[in-house]
Amino acid sequence: MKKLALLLLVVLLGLLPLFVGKYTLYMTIHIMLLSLFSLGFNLLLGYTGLLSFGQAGFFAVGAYACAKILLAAPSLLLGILGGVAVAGVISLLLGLLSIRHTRIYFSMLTLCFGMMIFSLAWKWRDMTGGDDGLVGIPRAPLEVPGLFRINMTPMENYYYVVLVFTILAVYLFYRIVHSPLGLTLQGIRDSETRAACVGISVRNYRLISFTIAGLYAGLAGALLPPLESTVTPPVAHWSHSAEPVLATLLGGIYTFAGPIVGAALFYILKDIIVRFTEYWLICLGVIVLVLVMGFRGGVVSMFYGKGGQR
Amino acid sequence: MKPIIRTEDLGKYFGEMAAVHAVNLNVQQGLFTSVIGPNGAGKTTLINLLSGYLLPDTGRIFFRDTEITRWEPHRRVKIGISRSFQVMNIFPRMTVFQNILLAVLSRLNKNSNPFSSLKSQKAAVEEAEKILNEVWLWKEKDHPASQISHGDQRLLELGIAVATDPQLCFLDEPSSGMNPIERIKVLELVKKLAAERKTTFVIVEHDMDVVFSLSDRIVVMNRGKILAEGKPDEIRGNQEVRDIYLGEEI
Amino acid sequence: METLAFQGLVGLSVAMYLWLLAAGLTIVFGVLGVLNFAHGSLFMLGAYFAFTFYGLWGINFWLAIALSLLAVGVVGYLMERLFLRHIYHLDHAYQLLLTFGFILIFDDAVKMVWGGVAKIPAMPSFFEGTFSVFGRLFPFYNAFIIGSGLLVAVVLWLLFEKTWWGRMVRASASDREMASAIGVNIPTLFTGVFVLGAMLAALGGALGTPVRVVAPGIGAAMIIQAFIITVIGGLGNLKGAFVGAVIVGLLSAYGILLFPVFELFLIFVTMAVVLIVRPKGLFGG
Amino acid sequence: MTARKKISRRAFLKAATAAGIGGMTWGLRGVSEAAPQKAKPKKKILGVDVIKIGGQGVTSGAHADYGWQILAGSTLAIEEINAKGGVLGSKLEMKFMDEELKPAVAVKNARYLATDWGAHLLFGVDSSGSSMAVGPVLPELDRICMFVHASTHRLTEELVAGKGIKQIFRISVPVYQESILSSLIFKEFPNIKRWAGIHCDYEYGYSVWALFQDTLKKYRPDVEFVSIAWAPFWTMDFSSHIAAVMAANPDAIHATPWAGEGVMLLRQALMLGVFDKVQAWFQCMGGSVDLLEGISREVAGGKFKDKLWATARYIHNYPDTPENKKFVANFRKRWNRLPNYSAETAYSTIYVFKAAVEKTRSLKTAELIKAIEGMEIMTPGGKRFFRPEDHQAVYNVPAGRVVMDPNYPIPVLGDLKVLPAKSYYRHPPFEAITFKK
Repeated sequence: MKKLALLLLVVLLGLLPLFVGKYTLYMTIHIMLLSLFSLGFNLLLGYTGLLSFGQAGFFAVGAYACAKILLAAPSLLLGILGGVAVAGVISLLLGLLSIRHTRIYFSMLTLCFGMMIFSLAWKWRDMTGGDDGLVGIPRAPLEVPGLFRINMTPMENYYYVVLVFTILAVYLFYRIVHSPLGLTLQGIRDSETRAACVGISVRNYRLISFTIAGLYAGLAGALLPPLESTVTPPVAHWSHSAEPVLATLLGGIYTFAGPIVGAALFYILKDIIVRFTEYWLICLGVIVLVLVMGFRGGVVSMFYGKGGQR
Repeated sequence: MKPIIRTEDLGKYFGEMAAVHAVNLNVQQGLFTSVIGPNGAGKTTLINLLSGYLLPDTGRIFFRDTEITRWEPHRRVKIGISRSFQVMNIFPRMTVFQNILLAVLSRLNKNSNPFSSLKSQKAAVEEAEKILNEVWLWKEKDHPASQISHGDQRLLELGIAVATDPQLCFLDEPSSGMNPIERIKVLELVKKLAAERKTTFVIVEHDMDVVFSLSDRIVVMNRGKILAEGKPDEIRGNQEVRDIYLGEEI
Repeated sequence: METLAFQGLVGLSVAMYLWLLAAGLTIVFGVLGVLNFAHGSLFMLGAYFAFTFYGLWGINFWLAIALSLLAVGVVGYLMERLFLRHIYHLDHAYQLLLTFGFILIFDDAVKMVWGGVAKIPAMPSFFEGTFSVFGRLFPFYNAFIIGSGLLVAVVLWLLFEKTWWGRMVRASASDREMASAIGVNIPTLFTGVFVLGAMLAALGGALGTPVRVVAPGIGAAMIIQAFIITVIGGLGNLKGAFVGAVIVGLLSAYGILLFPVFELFLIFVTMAVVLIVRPKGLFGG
Repeated sequence: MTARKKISRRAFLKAATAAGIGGMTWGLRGVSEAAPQKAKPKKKILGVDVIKIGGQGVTSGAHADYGWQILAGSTLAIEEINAKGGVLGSKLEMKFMDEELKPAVAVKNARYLATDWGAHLLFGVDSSGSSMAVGPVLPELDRICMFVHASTHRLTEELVAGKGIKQIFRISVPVYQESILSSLIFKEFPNIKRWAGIHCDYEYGYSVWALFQDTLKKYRPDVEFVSIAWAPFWTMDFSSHIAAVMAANPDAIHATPWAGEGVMLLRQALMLGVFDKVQAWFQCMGGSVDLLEGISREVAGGKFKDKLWATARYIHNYPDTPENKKFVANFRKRWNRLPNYSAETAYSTIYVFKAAVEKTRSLKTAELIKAIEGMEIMTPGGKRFFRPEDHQAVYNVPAGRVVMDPNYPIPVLGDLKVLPAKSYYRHPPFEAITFKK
């Protein structure tokens, strides 16, 4: 039953370009990016119990790295994978500093590190182009020399690339959270001391979780430049870090699908509210208040009744 | 006989207060040892020091011949030291089965496996199920740990503690908050486990009857120091011990 | 030499705004254990109220400031009573998220009330003019800001060290159960502390109005600095907040003078270094 | 001044509703439309009832006034044109969105307007970053975008002249204005030898400061640039910056912070007694209405001692032509405020579009591009000529002292220094500007 629904969804997404306009397609891509971004974020919050407010930093690293590569060597695959890799390395390094702290300290640290990356993107002009950012990034063809070469200029084609990456990443994520590693992280979330006293090195596993989250943020980021053909510092700003937080909260922290559903809701809500009022922030704020005060389970768990891990 | 764990004038001080002071403890392999003493005697602090939950201010700790004074808890678990907590400490959001499984996986060093599904961890699953039976939680298997009865939660914690297959296991008031019947049940279980698994148990317990019936050896603490140490009979006969328990029937 | 001294003096006056902001943030965290993400927004509200009372309605400057403190105090009271109070038992994440929600709301709310265009109230005449220090001209107003900052520091010290209330607060900060055991009314105390924190933020904002502009988002722009300061000084530590604020203020002042290119970055580097050397901050336990 | 702002605001809201700017009545953010009057045109040369024009600018945050001015200017033009029966029988319709100074948002807006709402023509964009992000997307969208404020030289020099993105046009003068023009003016002041800069810590500030130094050095080898302070976005307090540059005892100061930040900078400079020390202070976009409003109190009080200079991309008291007089009068009548440069550039943009469409009698992007390339058109800001090489409009704006003028409620630029536009524009082929920070 559940499998069938999933299959249906995938097919639907696969056929989408046939019956929607460019703009809807464009928004769908953005929803997929935010989903990846939020999934990674929720590995930290929902599965490891760490609230990071600096994920945009790693998103930005992925985006800038990918952009740099595409500008140097126009190969989509190279750009995306390269972006992910760099983001992974950076998150590993900053992770070493951050995971020594927990709870609120961790949140503030990640926030500050994120802003550090932001000011770096702003300042290191030779590398990042300053506030004008990197412009004219080509949507390079998807190419494996000697094997195949697909032109990416029409957005439909790129849409499929993003879709494939998303499906793979989501499947991978599912495996991770349902593996011994996933169980271990949940153990740390539930009781740090207990976890330590069954022989788990809490720090190491926090670091692993942090790095994976960074990789997912990096992937989301790396998929952006080919779409927009520009990268600018705001992608690293903390207000961008807040998006996965809101999406996850919206969808449900302790559910697998929460961040994905939340991401979709977040964009749809925003896009709709923005058309009717300039005050969409206040609406968002009220939604956050209501969720925190009343519906901590998030949307998804409402369907499940109790928001258990699924 | 060789001590399984041994301390040299161990000390832990909170400001002025000496929680543990100049403690030279010797726990013999295979002897069921109880630590007793009035509230605030430093029993829990001692266990926290031995399990690495706290770091001592003075002194050294040896597990067999290795010094482990400043080891982190998870390393001590790896060489065979395990513990339960006085205040309930389980994984509330996970199912009872997962609680045990996690501990077993950790023992088999399988935690970091990121892709294989839990079911595919045959060895771990079997062992976890075995333990579930040993601690009488089979029927609760798939309930979230936070939903089962308090008594069962204590059993679960015991299960987690032994799931790492320790040589030495500290139990901090394993029967706290239980009614007399449950209490007997749990301590019987502990004894059974000790026999079957060849695990050396060190427990902190208030119920004197249980302590004296169960223990091969008793350590009496008071004001952070070891007051007396010996076989149950010796302790019964000890005047100082009687004094601190204000002639309470022991 | 004189240049450095003068630059330091200017940096100090900038630091005082940061200090007023960080003080409330750190007190609230120290006692309630809540990191108020919306603290910067309270700073902004303070500025807007001060602008309204003083700039729009022409109320006497001092009275206007007092009133804006009062107004923001009320806002803080409502925030604590209606929302925060009900989620103390929850994980920190939820408290951070709740206060984050308030940032969004406050930013848009001020736009609704005062519009998106920056507001520029006049400087009270009695503050105009400068006096000469280190052979340079220094504004009376900056001197006044430094004075008020130090005054607040002293008052807070007295409040927490010398008064019964302060002792109660410290007691409940170190151990809630113990405090309530000895008969402290924790809920009321918490409300009081939160209101105090809100008022401190408002004071910072209000004192800024005559020389700065009041616009939506100035709060969010400040909060990151406040965070950095508290991280450097040690979360929940008042002395740390003061030292941290001074460090950040001077760093940016001297940064602008000596290495204009890296000014922004210096502060982050400092923070990182402090964290590596003292993970809990300079004065953090 | 705040009082005036409130009036103008209320007036605007009234007017906005009148013009059917439904979404706008609750302020300026989000979407707005200047819907056409009902009267249906008989013959349709263009094959459409309405020509859809998508605009965007910052209508929120500290720089909201710029977006408001763009909206107000374009709305006025559209109302005038529709009142006269529209363009070739088709009425004009506009949707206006907030770019939030965020490039990503600007791109999203552009995509929405072009592909979803169905705009035939695009215009607007305040921030340089946003313009550099929108520009490269235009070919894919197959739409023209007329940039009315974004001032980075890179938009026209790199993207049009360099990369050949023909869909980009700019009706406002870029950084040449404040940098090169100011240096040409101040080379005539022999006793100003020591210059200091307080500049925005982003591309805008960098390029202005670099161009200013390069040009001035050419004519005046004797001047020194004694110190520079960089101020990032959201600088709340410029005291440290001012103190830092004043430590070098400059004769004059060159500054870029704009809008609210510009006002704050000038007020804090007054506090620190800067105007007792320096001979001149050049506030690059000081000719902008919002800034003039912000400092009118101080100007009236003579606090700046006539040492404050400024320019803008258009100033309401220049040129002295009937077109400009008519525009300013209508604008004040319509909005009860003086037009800022972004209002004039937006207003003129609509008329450029009108001219182009009437010339080609079609809405095909390729043809419209040809029509605008090399176009000469009379606008309130004077005669504009669109250079084919870089699609940059060439027209003339002077710089001058900030002074009070009985004819206006707020300060104006007086003692105007008028130089031919050619003399202070950069000309193709362009070589990149090298920044020395």
